[in-house]
Amino acid sequence: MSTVAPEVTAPSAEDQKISPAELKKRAKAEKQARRAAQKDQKPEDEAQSAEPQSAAATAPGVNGEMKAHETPASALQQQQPKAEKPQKAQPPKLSKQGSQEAEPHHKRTGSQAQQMPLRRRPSQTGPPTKVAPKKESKQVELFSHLYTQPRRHTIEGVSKDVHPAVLALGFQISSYEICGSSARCVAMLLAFEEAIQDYTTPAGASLARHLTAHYLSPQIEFLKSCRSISESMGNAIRWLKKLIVEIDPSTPEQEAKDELCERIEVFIRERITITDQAIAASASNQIKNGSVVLTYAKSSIVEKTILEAHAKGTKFRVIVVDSRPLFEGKQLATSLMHAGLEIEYLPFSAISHAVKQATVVLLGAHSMLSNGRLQSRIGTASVAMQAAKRDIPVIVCCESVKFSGKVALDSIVLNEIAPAEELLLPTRSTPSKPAPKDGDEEAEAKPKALSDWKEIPRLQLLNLMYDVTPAEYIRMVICEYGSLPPSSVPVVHRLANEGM
Amino acid sequence: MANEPFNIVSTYRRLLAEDEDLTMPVAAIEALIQGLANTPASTVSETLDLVSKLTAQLKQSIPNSISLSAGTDLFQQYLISNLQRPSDRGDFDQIRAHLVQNGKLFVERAKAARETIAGFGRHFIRDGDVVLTNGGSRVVGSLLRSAAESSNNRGSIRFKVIYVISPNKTAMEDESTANIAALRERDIPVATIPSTAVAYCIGQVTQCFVGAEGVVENGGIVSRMGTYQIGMLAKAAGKPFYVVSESHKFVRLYPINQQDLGIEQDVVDFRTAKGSVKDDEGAERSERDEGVADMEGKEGAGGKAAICEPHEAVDYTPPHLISGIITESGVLLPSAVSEELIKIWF
Amino acid sequence: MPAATVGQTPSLSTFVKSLKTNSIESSIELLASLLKRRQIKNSRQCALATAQLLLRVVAAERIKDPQKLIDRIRDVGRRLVAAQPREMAVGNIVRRILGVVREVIESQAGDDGSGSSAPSTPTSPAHRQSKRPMISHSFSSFTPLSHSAAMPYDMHPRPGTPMDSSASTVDGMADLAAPRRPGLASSASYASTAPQNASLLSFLEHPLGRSPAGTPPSRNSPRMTPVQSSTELNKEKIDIKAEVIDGIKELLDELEVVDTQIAESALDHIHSNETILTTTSSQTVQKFLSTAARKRKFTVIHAEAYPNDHEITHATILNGGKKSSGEDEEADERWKPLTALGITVILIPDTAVFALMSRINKVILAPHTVLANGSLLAAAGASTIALAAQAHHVPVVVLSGVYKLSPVYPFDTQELIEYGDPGKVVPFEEGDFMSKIDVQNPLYDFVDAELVSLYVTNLGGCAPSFLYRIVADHYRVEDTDLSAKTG
Amino acid sequence: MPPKAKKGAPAQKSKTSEDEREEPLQAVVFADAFETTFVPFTLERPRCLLPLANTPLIEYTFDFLASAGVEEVFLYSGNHTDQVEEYFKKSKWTRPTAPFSLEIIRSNARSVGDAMRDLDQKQLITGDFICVYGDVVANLPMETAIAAHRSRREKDKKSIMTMVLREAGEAHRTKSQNLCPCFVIDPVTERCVHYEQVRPRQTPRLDIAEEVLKDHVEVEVREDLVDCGIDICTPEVLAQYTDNFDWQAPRRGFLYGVLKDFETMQLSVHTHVTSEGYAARVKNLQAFDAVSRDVVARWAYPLCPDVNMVADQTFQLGKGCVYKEDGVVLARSSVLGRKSVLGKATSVGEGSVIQESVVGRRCVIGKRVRLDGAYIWDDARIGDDTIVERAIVANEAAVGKGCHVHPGALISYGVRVADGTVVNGSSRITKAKRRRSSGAAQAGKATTDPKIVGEGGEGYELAVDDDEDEKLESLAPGDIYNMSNAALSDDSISTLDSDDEHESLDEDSKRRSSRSESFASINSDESGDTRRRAADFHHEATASIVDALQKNEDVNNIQLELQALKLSSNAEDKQVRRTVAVGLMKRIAGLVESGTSPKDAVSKTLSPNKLLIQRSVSTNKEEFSEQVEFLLYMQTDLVHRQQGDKILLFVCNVLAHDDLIEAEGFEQWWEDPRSSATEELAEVRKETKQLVDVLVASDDDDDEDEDEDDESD
Repeated sequence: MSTVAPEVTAPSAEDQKISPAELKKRAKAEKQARRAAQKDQKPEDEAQSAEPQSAAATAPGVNGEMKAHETPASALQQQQPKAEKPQKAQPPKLSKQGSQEAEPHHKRTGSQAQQMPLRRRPSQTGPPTKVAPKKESKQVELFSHLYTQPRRHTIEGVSKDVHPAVLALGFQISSYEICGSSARCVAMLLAFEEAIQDYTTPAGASLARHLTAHYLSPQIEFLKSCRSISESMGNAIRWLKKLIVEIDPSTPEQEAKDELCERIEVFIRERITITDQAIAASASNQIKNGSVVLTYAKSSIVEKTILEAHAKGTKFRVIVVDSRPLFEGKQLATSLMHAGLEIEYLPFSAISHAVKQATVVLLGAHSMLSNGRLQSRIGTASVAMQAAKRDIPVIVCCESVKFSGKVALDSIVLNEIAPAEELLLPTRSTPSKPAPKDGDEEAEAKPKALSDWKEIPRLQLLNLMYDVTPAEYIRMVICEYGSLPPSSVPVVHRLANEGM
Repeated sequence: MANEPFNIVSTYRRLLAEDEDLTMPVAAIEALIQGLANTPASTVSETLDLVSKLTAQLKQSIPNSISLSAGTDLFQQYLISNLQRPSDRGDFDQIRAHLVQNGKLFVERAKAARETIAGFGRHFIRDGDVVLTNGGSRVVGSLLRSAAESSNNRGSIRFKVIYVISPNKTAMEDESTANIAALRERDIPVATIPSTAVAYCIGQVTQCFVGAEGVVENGGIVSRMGTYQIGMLAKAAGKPFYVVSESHKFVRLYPINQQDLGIEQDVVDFRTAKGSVKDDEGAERSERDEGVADMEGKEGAGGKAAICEPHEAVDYTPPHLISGIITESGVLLPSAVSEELIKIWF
Repeated sequence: MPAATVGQTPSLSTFVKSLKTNSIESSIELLASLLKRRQIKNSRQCALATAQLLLRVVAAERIKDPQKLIDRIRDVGRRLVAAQPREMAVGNIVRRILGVVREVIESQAGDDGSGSSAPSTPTSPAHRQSKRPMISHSFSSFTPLSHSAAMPYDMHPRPGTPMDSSASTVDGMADLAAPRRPGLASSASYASTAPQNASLLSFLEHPLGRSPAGTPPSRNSPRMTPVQSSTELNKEKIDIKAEVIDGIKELLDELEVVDTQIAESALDHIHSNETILTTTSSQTVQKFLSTAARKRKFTVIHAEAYPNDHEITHATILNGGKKSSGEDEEADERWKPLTALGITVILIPDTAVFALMSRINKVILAPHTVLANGSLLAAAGASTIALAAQAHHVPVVVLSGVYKLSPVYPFDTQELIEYGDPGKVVPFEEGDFMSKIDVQNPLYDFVDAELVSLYVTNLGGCAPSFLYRIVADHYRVEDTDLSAKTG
Repeated sequence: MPPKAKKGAPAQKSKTSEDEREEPLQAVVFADAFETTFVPFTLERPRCLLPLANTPLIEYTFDFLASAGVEEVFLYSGNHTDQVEEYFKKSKWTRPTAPFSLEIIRSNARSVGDAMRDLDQKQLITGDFICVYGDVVANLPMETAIAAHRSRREKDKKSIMTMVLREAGEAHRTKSQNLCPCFVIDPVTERCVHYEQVRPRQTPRLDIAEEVLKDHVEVEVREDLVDCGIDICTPEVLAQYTDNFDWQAPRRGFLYGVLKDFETMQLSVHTHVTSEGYAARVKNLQAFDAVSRDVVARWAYPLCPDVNMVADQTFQLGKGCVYKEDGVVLARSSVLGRKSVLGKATSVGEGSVIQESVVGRRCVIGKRVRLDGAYIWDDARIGDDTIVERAIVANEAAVGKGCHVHPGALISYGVRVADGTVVNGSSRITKAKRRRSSGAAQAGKATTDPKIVGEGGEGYELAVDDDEDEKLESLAPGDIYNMSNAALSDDSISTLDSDDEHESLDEDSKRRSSRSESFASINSDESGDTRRRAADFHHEATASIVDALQKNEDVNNIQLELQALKLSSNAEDKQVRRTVAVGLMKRIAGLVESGTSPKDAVSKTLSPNKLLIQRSVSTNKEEFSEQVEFLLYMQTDLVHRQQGDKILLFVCNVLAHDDLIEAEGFEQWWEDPRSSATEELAEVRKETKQLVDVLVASDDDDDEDEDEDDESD
C-alpha cells in the first residue's frame, strides 16, 4: 500500500519529477541502443528465441548491462557471447559486477539513490553468495512455498527481450523506490506502453497473437523476478492481454499500438487516478470535526482522504502508527505534517494506546480478497483487531482494481517474503544511515550481532510483507463504486475486473 | 405456630418502615433477635429450633426472601458456630444475652459498612468518567455522592452519571430520584434513561455500578430486574461492571438460571383473552425450589409464598459478567465470594 | 573502561556495592534517585535492590520497639515507591518484608502482636477513606484478606466505639492469623486459614469482645497468654532483628531461585514440536524454555518488541543470558541461547504476530507486574499479542515470580503505564519531525485478566481468578497501603 | 550519587576505592551565564533558579552531575547569591545524604574567564573536572566521554579539554535559532581543529588555517551539533585562563584562543559527539521555550515533570503529556489540552482552555481564559477572558480581565496588568529597577507606566538594553527576524557591546543583513573575519574600559591597556574610537541609572578621562571626520540609554568646552545624514540642538533649514 509513482519516493521534491520523467528519458536514450542492437542481432535473436532461457541468458546478459550503461550499440558487438560464459561460471564475481552496475543505475533515480543501494546492499551481495548454500536452513518451513529465487537487483541473466523501461522499473520496484500496489501497477502500465511502442511484429506473425505470448510475457516474467507482482498488476495484465487479443488483426501495426497505448492511458486514468479522487472524496466524509483518525503505515488513498478532509476545513487529529522495517508511516506523517495537520506518531507496540483515543480507523489495501478479507501491509490485522475490540469503525479505502478473485483464510498461503536483511536496519538511527555502520554498532554492543545471523544455526529471520485481516474486523470498504460491506467485495470484483 | 404476642413478620416490616436506611438482612436479624428476646428459650437446641421456625415463617411471608435470608442464614450460622461448641451453659447465656442487648449495634455497623464502601467511591471514579447505574441501591447512591464530594487533595473529579430508571413509579424510584437530586445538588450532571436505552448509550459509558439484593455463592448477584441485561451489555461493550454491596448481603444460594432463584415472581405472564394462563405446576415447582433454596426444609411450614410485586422483581446476574464486587472490606473477584461463603459454612 | 569508573553511570551492581560503604540514609537517597533516573529498572532489579537496601536498614536499626521497626521500613518503602510508583516490585518487596517483621514479632510476643499492630489500626478501610493513597490507584487496601477479619476479636477485649474497634478487628485478625500462615514463601494451598472463617460472622461477633467475661473459644485459648512485661519484650527484641534479617535473606534467596522454580514446571506445559510465541528478553521465559528444551524439541517464534527492548531481545536470542539483562546484577544468570540447545528460533517483527498466530500453540509472556485481579502489565505490544492469541484461541501462559504479584487493584490502567523516551521511536536529531509531531512511546501494555489462560508462579500454576488468594497470602492488609500513617 | 556508587565497573570486581579517591570527579557550575538574556527576571532572581517546567534549572544540572558520578561541585554565583544559598540550604543537595559535596562560591566574576582564573587561585581543583553552566538540562551518559578524555590525557598531556556535544539534525528547535556553533573536527582523533559561529540558512565561509588543513588528512565540518557547554577539563585549562587574562568566554575566548595558538602551545581540545541521551542549555528565552517543550514531551526522559525531581513535587502523568500535581482544581467546562503542566493547588475557571502551557503552583486561572504555549509561574493570577500566548508571566504577577498578552511578552515578578490591557510581544514589564552592577545594589522601586500596564496596574516597560531584544523575541519563534531587524536598524553599532558572546557576532552579521544606511558603510568593507576580530576587540576593550572607569583607574593605565588590546588584535583607530565612545557612554549611563544626575555623571566620567578622547580623536583642523564619527558613535550608543538625550547634551557641552571637538566637528556631525537616520537618533540629538546652534552660530542659516528637515523626518 503506497503511493502512485510520482509521490512514491515521497519525501523530497525532486524525485517527484524524476521517477516518471526519468523512465521516459532513459527509454528514449535506450530506444536507439536497442533498435541498433536488434538490427545487428536479428539472426541470433531468431536462434535464441527457440532456445530455453539458460542459453539465451548469456548474450542477453550483455545486452542488459550494456543498456544500463547506455553504451552505444556498437560497443556490444565487440564482446563475444562466448566471452561471457566463463564469467557466468562464477556467480559471485558476476553478482559483484552486477551490484556495481545496479548502483549507478540507481543513482540516476534521484535522492533515494543514496540510501536505497546501501539499504539493499546486504540482499544484493547476499542471495547469490552467502545464502545460496545455507538457504535451506534459513528458510522458515512454514513459508517454504513463498521463498522464490531471491529478488533480482542485478541485471545479469536478464532475457534480452526485456525492454529497458521495464528493466529500469524492475529495479525501482525491487528496491521499494516504487512501492505500493497501485503505484507499481501504474508504473508497469507506463513501461508497457513504451515497450509496446517499440514493438515490431515479426514477419508472418499477427500482433494480437505474438505480442502477448512472445513479447509481453518476458517483460512480465522479469517484473515477477524483481518482486512478485501485486493483485492490481495482475488485474491490469489480465485486462491488457484481453485487450490485445481483441484487436482486429487487420488493423495496421502502428495504429494498433497507438490504440493500445491510448487504452492503457485511459485505464490508468479511469481505474486509478480518477478513482483515487472519488474514493478520497467519499471517504473524507467519514472524518468529522473532532474525530481522531488512526491509520497504519502509508496508503496513498488514505493520505489523499486525510488531506481532502483537511482541505474541507474539518478539525481533526491523525494518529499514524508505524512499524519496522519500512517505516512508511514516517513518510505519511511527514507529508501530513507539511500540510499542517495535528499528528501523533506511535510505534507499532503502542496500538492499544492509539485505539484508546481513535474514533475511526482508515486503512489502505494491498488487495481485497473475495471472502471479504483484507490483504495489506503486515501489521494491519493487529490494528484492525484492536480497533474492532474497542468498537471503533474500521474503514478500508481500496480501488476496485485491487479487488481479487482469490480467497484466503490466513496470511500464510498468500503472502510475500521480503529479504530478511531488511530487519537488520539500524533501529536507533535514521534510515539514511548506512547499514554497515549499524553492523559495527551492534557488533561492539555484543559478541554476536544480528547482522551475522546467518552464521547462527537454527536462527531464522522472517520478514513477511502482508497479512490478512478477517472480514469481521472491517466495518466498511470504500471503493469507487461506493461504500460496501466486506461481504460484497466479490460482487464488485466481478463487476469491475471480470465484467469487462 | 409462632406465639401470638410476637409476630416476626410484622416486626420485620415495622423495622424496615421505621428506619429508612435499614437493609433487609439487618432487619431480619433484628427481628430474629427480638424474637429471641420475647421467647424464653433455655437450651441451645430450643433456641436454634425457635430461630429456624421464625426464619421459615419470615421467609414464607415475605415474597422476595433472598435478601433477608442472607441475614437469617448469617444469624443461624453464628448461633450454631458459637453455641454448638463444646462449652458450658454460661457461654450460651452470655451469647444470648449479648445478642439481645446489642441489636442496635448491628444496625450501626451495617450502616458503617455502607459508609466505608461509599468512601471508596473516589478511587473508582476518575476525572472525566461517565458512570452508568440503575437506581434504587442506597449504597451505590452514597458511593457516587462521596465521589462527588471528594474533590480534596487529589484534585477535582469531574464525572457524569447516567441513571437507568424503570418506567413504573415505585418506592424504589423515590430512592433513585433522591439519589439523583443529591448528585445534581453537588453539581454532578445526571441523565436518566429508561432501561430500554441502555444498549444505545453504553458506548459512552466508562463503567457501571449496580447494587445487589444478594450476592450468591458463585459470585453472581441477585438484583432488581434489568441488572442482568445491563451486565450483558457492559460485557459486550467491554466496560467494567462493578457490584456494590455490603458483605452481609452474601447469601447462601446457588442459582443455576433465572428460574432457580427460589422465589415466585410472575414476570412472564402469558395471557389470552380469557386472562392469564398460569399452570399450577409451575407454581408448585417453584415453590419446591424455594424449599431447596433455603436450606430449612420449609415444607414443614407449608402455606403459600406470596408473589412478588412487579416492582420488586429481581433477576440473577452470573459472575462472569461481573468485574468486581465492592464490599466494605475490599474489591472481591466473584471467585473470592464463594470462598468467603464456603468458609462460613465449612 | 579502565580509569573511567569514577564517571561510571550507576546501576544495580554499583548500588549493591555502594551499600556496603554508604550510610543508610544516603543509600536510600541513592536508590530513590536511581529509580527516578530509571537507572535501575524492571521488576527483578528493583526487587533485588529494595531487598538489599532493607536488609541494611533492618541490620542498622536498634530495635527498641518493634513498631518502630515497622514504621521505619514503611517510611523507607514510602520514599522508594514515591520515587518510581510504576515499579511495583519495590512496593511488593517492602510489603513482604513488613510481613516478615510482623510475623516475627507475633510469634515472639504472642499476644503482643495485637499491641504491636494496634497503632496500625488506621489502615483499616474505615479510616483509609480519609487518606490519600500515594498514587491514587494504590487503592490497595482491597485484598480479600482484609475481610478475613474480626474473629480474634474476642481475644483482644478492647473498649471503644463499634466503629474503631471494628476497624481494629482487621489488624487483630491479621496478626493472630499470621502464626498459622506459613512462611511467606508459602504455597497457595494454605489459602483458607482457619480463623478466616469468621469473616462474615464478624458482623455479629464483635460485641463478644465487649461482653464482660469473653472466654474465648477453646481452640484459641493458647493465645490468651497474659501481656508480657516490657522487660520481657526487650529481651525478645534482640532476636527479632536476627529473625527478620533471616526472613529477608530468605526473600533474597527466593528472588534468586524464582526463575529456576518456575522453570521446573516447564515440562508440564510444553510438549514436543509445538510452536511457542514469546516476546522481549525475559530471563524467566528464557530459563523456562531452555529447561523444556533439554527434554523436548519445539519451535520458538520470538517477537522482537521494537522499539524499547528489541536490541536486548536480539542479544538474548543471539548470545543467551550473558548480556541479556544489560549491565545488571550477579553473573549467576548466564545461559546458552536457545538455538544452542537445538531449538529453532524464528525472529519476527511484532507486526507479524497476528499473521503467524494461527500456527502457534502457545503464547508465553513475562509480565512487568501482575495485579490483584489477575490482569497484568507487560512490555508494550503484549496486549496485541494476547488479543491476537484470544482471537485464534491460543492459550496465553504468563510466567511470573510471586514478587511481581502486587496487591494493587487497577482502577485506572492509564496511570500504571510508563511513557518512555520518544527518541527511541524517532531519533531526536530529526528536528522538524520531533517538534511538529507528537511522538509517544508507552513502555507497558495493560492486559486484561480474561485474556490470560494460566499463570505459572514459583508456587505452581493457577488460574487468573484464583490469583487474589495468592496475593492475599503474601501481603498483610495493614501494609497494602504504605502511605497510611501508622501509630 | 555518593562516590562509591560509581566505583567498580558493572558486574565485575571494582578496583579498590582508594585508587579512585585519588582524583574524585569534580565539577564547576556557573550559576549565572554572565549574560543578560533573562532580563527582566534575572533582576530579581538568580538565573539558575528560574523554573523550567516548574523545576528550578539548577536541579536539572545537579541531577545530571549526580548521575555522571560527580563528587565535588563548586557553584559560582554572582547575582543574588544570597537567594541561591537560601535555596540550597533547604534543598537536598546540602544534606549529608547528597550525592556530592557542594560549595557555593560568591564571586563578582564578570565572565567565565574571571571565574576560572579565580578558581585557579583558590587551588580547589585537584584533578579533571566537568565544567557546565547552571542551566544545562541533560541526561546523556558521561562515562564514555570521561573515559575517552582520561585515556587521551594519559597518552598526551597536551589534550586539555573535551567538549560533549549532542547530535541534532539541521534545523532543530533545541539549537540556537539565530546562531549555531560550527565545529571542524578531525574524525580520527576527534580533535576539534577549528571553531566558528555561523548563522543557519546562510552558507558560512569558514577561514580554516591552512596548516590545519595540511596536517589533517580528513576533517568533518559539523554544524548539526548542540553545544550544551559541557566540558571535561584538566587543571591545565585553568592555568591557560590565568595566562591569557583576556579570555572571557569558554568558546569564543578560550577555545578560539587555544586553537589560534595551537602551533605555539600545542594544546589540543577534543570533542565527544553523542547521539544518545538529551542535552541542551537554556541559554536564552528561545532555548527556554524549546527545552521546556522537550521536557514536557518527554524527549529528556527520564527528566520529565512526573519524575518529581524536587522532594515535595507530586506530578502525575495523564493522557497526552498532561502533568498534574495534587490538588489541581479544574472547572467542569475547562479544557486541559495536550502537553501541559499544572502545579499544585492551581485552579482553572469555567470554559478556560489550556494547551502546551506550563502553569506553576497556586495559580488562579480565571474563566474563559486561553493559555496557548504560555509559561505561568507560581502564584500568578490570570483574569477572566484573558488570552496569553507564548509569553512568560512570572511569580505573583497578575494579569487582569480581558487582557491579551502577545507572544514574546515577559511579565516579571509581582507586576499587575490592569483589565483590558494589550501587552505586545516585545514588551518586558517589570517592577524592579535596572541594576548595572550585578548583585550588590538594591532594587529601587520604579515608577509605574500606565501606558504599558493600564490604569491601576503596576510595573513599567524595561528600557531595552541594546543587547537583549533578540533573545526576547526569540521566545516567540515566528517573528524573530523582522522584529530584531526592526530593533537593530538603528543601534547597529552599539549591539556590538553585547555581554553575550554567543549573540554578538550574530547581530554583527545581522546588522549587515538589515541595511540601515547608518553605519553599514563603516564596516561594509570589512571581510567576515576582520569584523569578527573587531567584534572580539570591541567586546573586550569596551568591557575593560567600563570596568576600569568603574574602578576609577588612572587614565594612563586605561589608555595603556587599550593600546595593548589594540595592538594585540591590530584593531584600527576607528574601532578604538568606537570603543572609547561606547565605553564612556556605558559608564555614564550606568551612573545615571544608579541615580546621579546626567550632568554630574558626565563631568565625573569625562573630566578625568579627557586623555582617552584626545588620543582617539585627532584634532587637526583639516580632518573632522574622526570627530564626527566619535559623536555618531556616542549618539547611537545613547539612543537606548536612559535620558540619552540629556547625556548627549552634557557630553557635547563638555567636549566643546574642552575643545576636544571643534565647532566644525559638531557642525559636520549635525549635517551628517547618518546622525538623523532614524527617529530615535533624531530624538536623542534634539536636546543638543541649541548647543550646536550656539556653536555654529557663526555659520549661516542653511544649516538651520537642514536641521528643520532633519527633525521633520
